[in-house]
Amino acid sequence: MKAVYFAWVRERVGKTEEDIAPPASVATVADLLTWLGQQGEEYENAFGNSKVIRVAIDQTHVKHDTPIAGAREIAFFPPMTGG
Amino acid sequence: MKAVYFAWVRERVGKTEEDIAPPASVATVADLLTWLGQQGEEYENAFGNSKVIRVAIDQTHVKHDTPIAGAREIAFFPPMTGG
Amino acid sequence: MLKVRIQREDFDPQAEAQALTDGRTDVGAVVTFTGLCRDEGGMLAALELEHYPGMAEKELERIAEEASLRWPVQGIVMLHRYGKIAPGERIVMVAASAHHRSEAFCAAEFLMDFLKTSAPFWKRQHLGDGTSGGWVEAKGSDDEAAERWK
Amino acid sequence: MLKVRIQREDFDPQAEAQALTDGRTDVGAVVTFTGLCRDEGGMLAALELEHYPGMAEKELERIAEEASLRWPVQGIVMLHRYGKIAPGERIVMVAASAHHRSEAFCAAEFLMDFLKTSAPFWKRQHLGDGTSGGWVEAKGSDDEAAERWK
Repeated sequence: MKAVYFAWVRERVGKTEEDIAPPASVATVADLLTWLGQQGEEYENAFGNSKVIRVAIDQTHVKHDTPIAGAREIAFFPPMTGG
Repeated sequence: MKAVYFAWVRERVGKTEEDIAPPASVATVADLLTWLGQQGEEYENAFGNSKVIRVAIDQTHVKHDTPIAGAREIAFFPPMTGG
Repeated sequence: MLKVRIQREDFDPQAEAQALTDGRTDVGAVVTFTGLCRDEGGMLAALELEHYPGMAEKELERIAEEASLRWPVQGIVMLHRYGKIAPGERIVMVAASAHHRSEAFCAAEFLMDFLKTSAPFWKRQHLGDGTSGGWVEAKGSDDEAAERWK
Repeated sequence: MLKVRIQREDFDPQAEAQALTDGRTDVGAVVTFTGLCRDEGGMLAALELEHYPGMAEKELERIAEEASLRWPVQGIVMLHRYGKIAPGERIVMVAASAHHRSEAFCAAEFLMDFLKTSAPFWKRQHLGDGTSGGWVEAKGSDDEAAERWK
């Protein structure tokens, strides 16, 4: 699946997007945030405080307990500050 | 003192303004409304249901228990419907 | 900046709103309200707006000042037309500018609620068949809208 | 008429508001909100707006549709810019038209409250001394404003 990053999540990871392949044990958004946080220092820096990260699956906001099965694009970003 | 009339009060009285000279016993706005209602059929028609009439003394809204002493211009009109 | 004007002619809402921000870099929010004449399903030919000259201006100024005491607004505009107004034409506009949106929204709603209930204007209807539809009656919902600010 | 657009360029609030009433005689009320970049007492050189292309449009459309289900609005406009925006420049506008003013005011406030909390836009500050002031933090007051519509 494709992971996309915005705002300071993007800056900390150092990429705007990438293909990720989490193991089968990663079932929910929360699992994925934990797994991502273990992929290196920059990821730990971005996802260490995972509670504040907002997530969208295929461009729709989802909660952290949402299953990720079937997701094509998962986006990670801080709380929104538009307007 | 000068009396000025607006909207259907003006239409019923048949004048936009006039000088009035109520007797000394007419002390409040309510007294004045009662007295005006006795000045002929068109006045009775305009002021008969005096509760609905709004009053301004010298261009400031006043309640019906307000004294009229010292008033130069007293305006009578229905509830406002601007905007 | 508090600006109040009563006039027969139409006005330009954007020019009025623009004046609240021109040359400034400290305004964060501008809310405008424009009220227009509806044709009431084709029944209405025109509205005729009567006002109490002198007092109408004073009341709008009083309302604008009250709003500026209640919220930290940076500017207020209140314009109201009188005379005959055809369906689709503008009747009234208010605008409020402030640092933040909630202040601008509150002030603009407050301005309209009190304009409706305390500014001396009266509407009469002219119907499509050439007859007068009579004077518009004041609405209880307008009194309630004004009450909530007390 | 629901219109949603995300663009780098500035927009014309009056042209957008005008489009809600052009050729119509059944609109009674138009409320517009315009959000501008403040200089924060001279400290701020610019804001930079990042967004999630695709999702941002979808979210604005979702919010506009939700508003049109809640109130009998006749039209809605939501425009949001991205990229670098200098103090005094417009960032966002929403507009709502309806028969009556309370519906237009409610819809416009609702649009802004949900735009703030659910549309994927992020602001970063550029300071006058050439440094980055970092990412703007989300405000609890915005969450509370959105909560009141639940």
